[in-house]
Amino acid sequence: MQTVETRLRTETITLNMGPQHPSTHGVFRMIITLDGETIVDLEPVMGYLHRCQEKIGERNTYLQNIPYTDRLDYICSMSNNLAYVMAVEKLAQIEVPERAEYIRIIMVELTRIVNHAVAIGALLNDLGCFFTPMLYALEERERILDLFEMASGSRMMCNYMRFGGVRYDLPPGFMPELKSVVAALPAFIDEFERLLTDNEIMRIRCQGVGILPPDVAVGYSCTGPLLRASGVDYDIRKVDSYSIYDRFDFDVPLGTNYDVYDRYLVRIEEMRQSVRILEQAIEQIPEGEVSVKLPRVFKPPEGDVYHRIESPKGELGFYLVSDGSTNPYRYKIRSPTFINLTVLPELCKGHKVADVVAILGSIDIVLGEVDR
Amino acid sequence: MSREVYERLVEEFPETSLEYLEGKDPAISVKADDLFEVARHLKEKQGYDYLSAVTGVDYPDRFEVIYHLYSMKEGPGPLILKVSASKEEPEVPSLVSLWPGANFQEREVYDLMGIRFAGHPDLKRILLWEGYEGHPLRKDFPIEGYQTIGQEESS
Amino acid sequence: MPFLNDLFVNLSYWIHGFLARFLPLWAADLIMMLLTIACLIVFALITIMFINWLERKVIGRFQDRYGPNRVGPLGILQFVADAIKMFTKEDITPANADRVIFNLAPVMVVVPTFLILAVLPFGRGMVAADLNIGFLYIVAISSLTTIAILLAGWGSRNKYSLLGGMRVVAQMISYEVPMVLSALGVIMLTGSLSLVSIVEGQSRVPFILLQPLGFLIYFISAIAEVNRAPFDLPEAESEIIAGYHTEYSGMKYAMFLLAEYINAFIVAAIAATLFLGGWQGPSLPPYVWFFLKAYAIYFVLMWLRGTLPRLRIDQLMGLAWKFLVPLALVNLLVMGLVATLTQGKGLFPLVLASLVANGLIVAAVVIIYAFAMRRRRQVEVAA
Amino acid sequence: MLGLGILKGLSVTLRHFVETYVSDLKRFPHRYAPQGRARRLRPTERGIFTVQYPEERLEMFPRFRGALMQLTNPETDIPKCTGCGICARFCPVGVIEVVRAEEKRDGQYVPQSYSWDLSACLFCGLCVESCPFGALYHTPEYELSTYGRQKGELIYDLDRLLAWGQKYAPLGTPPVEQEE
Repeated sequence: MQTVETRLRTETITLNMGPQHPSTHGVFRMIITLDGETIVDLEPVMGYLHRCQEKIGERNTYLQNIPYTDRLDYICSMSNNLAYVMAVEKLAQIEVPERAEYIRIIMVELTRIVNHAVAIGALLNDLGCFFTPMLYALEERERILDLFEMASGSRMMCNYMRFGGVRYDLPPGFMPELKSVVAALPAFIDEFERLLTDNEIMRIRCQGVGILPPDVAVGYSCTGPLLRASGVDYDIRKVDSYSIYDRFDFDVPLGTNYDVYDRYLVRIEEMRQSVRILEQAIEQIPEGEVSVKLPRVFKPPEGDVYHRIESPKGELGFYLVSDGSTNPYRYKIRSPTFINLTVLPELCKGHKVADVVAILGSIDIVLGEVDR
Repeated sequence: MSREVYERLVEEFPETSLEYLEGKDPAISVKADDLFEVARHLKEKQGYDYLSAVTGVDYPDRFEVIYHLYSMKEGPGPLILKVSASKEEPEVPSLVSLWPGANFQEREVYDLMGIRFAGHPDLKRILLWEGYEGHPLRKDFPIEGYQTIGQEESS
Repeated sequence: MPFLNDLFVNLSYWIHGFLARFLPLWAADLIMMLLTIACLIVFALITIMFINWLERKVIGRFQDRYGPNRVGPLGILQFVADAIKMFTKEDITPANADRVIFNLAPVMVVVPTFLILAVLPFGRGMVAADLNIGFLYIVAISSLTTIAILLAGWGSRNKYSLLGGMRVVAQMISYEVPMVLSALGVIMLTGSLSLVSIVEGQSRVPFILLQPLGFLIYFISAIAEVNRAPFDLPEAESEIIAGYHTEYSGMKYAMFLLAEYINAFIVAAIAATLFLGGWQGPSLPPYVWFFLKAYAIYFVLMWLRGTLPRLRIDQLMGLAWKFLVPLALVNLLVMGLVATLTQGKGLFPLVLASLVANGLIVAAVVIIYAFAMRRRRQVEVAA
Repeated sequence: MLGLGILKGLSVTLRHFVETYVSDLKRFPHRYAPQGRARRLRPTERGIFTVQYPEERLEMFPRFRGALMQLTNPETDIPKCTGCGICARFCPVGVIEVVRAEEKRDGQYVPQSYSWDLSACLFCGLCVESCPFGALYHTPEYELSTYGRQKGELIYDLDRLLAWGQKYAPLGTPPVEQEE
């Protein structure tokens, strides 16, 4: 029998996505090898926003680094503040007043809501929604940023946490405002879900796309919603509880299908859990001091310390080496999205171009943090 | 936590020189040659399946690479491995074959600190561009750099 | 009201009569033709400006904002600002582009859209050319756009453009099939391809009541045919920047924009003509009815754009070939049966039978879907 | 399933569409907030969310970290600043330059020159936080664009900072402290 060569001879094309591209969330670049529209290979290229923050961190004093942490992940400056401040507190063994702990929790959980809302909005933008979910998310974010501005004086670059507490106590009128915002959050999340969760187009675009099995997720050091959407029950707030998270009652949502859609659902559910934490914190917050007095020239003792928190995007850790002087000897940022990106080529292979942006959106990167 | 693991490790690897370092976060110091075996043992036998961070530090007398390991099941507490590398030819075995997640982190350490990872599948600069001179996080690196942007084409 | 009802028709008669007084008849006819063409072009330009403004305002409202409101009252002069910007922008041709094709494409994309305007019945007697093959003409002419867009994607020598061009060809060719099939139902009922007779055939009842399913199929494929959200893959800005017009700027880009908006309007107008009864309607002048219906459909287009994410290319093709085409064929078959069986029995049996038939088709689809879902679940459980 | 989810989504956007007109009607016949003083839409309110800047503006919170100002001592009418330079040392980016004058005025050190370079400022507020004399504060000023970056434009000297101090803290009490 004669065999006939039926396959056409085809060539792959190399597509350079980024650094200037609408859905790379900044200046991120992917070199994609395409067969038609199917991804054969993908190589992430980053560093376009590299500012060598770690070197700057060695130049600055401990205090001066706080405003720089704001600029890592500029969507969630409060949790960056918290991670760094807690690392230094661990280094210098500073006790934090209880009220300050509560204020920190409130701020960080608000940040989580902001981040997840924006992440979902951005994901939907990548899926081709004409900005509508993004703008609804931004509306809610705006209200929360107003709270941040009220307390810290700045909307995004909050610079609010200090070693041993926070910059200032909550202003008068903050709590009622906070209560009304928190009370309206469930309705906002419900509306968001009504807009998106059952949407058929959203489902067929997200379900079964970018499947990340649990063992792969752990092997690739994935963290945050990405890891939990892969069904790994690992939330640092629970397993390695820091601050006063052990006082709150909340659940850790887990994914069952490990795909983009699960990452969306996990983020939605984490927003609901954050609201729960906020409600409890508002109820329990005590009166009292919000910071401890530290010497103007702050010199922590020698040693090295690593502290990590569950930032909205994943495990945010600071590794500090102190030589006893005013400046850190080594200031290392373990940024969640940079490491989450390691798994991107693995997730994308075999999918279409359109799925790449969806997967990237579901990882939820912020280039300020990836490139540092 | 670290202490127990350390003792178990000493039992398992009697001929390697492990060292227990006290501190705020107790750590275990490992020789570069033994790192891969120790890490594999930790991952496969001790359940430390999660590599959180790879850090390079430039001390006056040595380079040090620090690995923060966690266990997904056991919960809290990092297990910290510290590996020293020489000042002249810093080289450490790569752990990418154990934890693929070490890929970018090792590239970053190589990029900024200049520590080579033997056996890394694709060891090249990640944050800075190819052809950049020097490794910025080294203490002897001048803040203003060896070259300015645009210079590398002409030189 | 009779004066207003036939305002434009009377106007054209009057001008024609006026010209015929001191010109030979053929000259007056020629001038009238040129005048009509000029009117259509001016109308198209006004429409694109208005639609552009309207779309931005409406989508702004969907997103809790005002949309453009800086230039002129309610931002109505925004398009002037945009036009000035477009016309004064540098016209860039990429160094490696195929210059002839690159420059030809924007022209080729605009011409068919203007050609289609010729057969649209804007009101009673308000049609530039009442072709007896009107609908066929529209189908034929609108296919030309495909070639033009492929030229644009190919000529730019940009991989994003090429991807966009490839997507356009695949998408537009696929969706032409269900679009024509669903419109065939209407043509079957009237027995004429002429748009004017189709409108006149709906004097008693608009065809949407007879063929709601046909309308739905037509509407979905028409959105895909003009590359609007949620089927705007060829210019998916989050994936391939701007698709085939990535490399275009200034005037040429404006041409693509013009074609895009006019096409969207034309699709809405044709849907209004085929299924909503065109200019038929009580009390208001016919042309007002026509625009009301066309803009109502256009509003749905904007609404969809403001709400939905976009499909992926393989899902898009799947929707066309695996769902819409079979459904359109079944619909055509059933509608043909219904029309034959109820022939000569008056209006009411026809409407009733059509609705029942449509209901049956929908029920069949739901049942098949439910079965497929159960089957899939069983397969998943087994696996 | 079968398009019902899409309809649900469409109903959400349509609701927003209608509500914007409802909120417009409530404001009718005014287009902008009275005296241009907008306030953020309350969490329970719905409708148009955007603030029509510059016709309307939001009120700044007292703690808002805007441009810097130097306060004057209302009793002695000389700057509270003593030119100690602590703010300059706390500044992470070094945008503040202070030179202390040779001789005292009214028994108090005064700065000879003081310059604040807006172009690199982080607005982190560490200078205000560190000032031991309470001389440096933030204004609610946020429209700081200029056409140049020279002195007098993006680089502020003592006189301009003092002028802002006169404007925003007439009694020498900045808004943050009035709050409590």
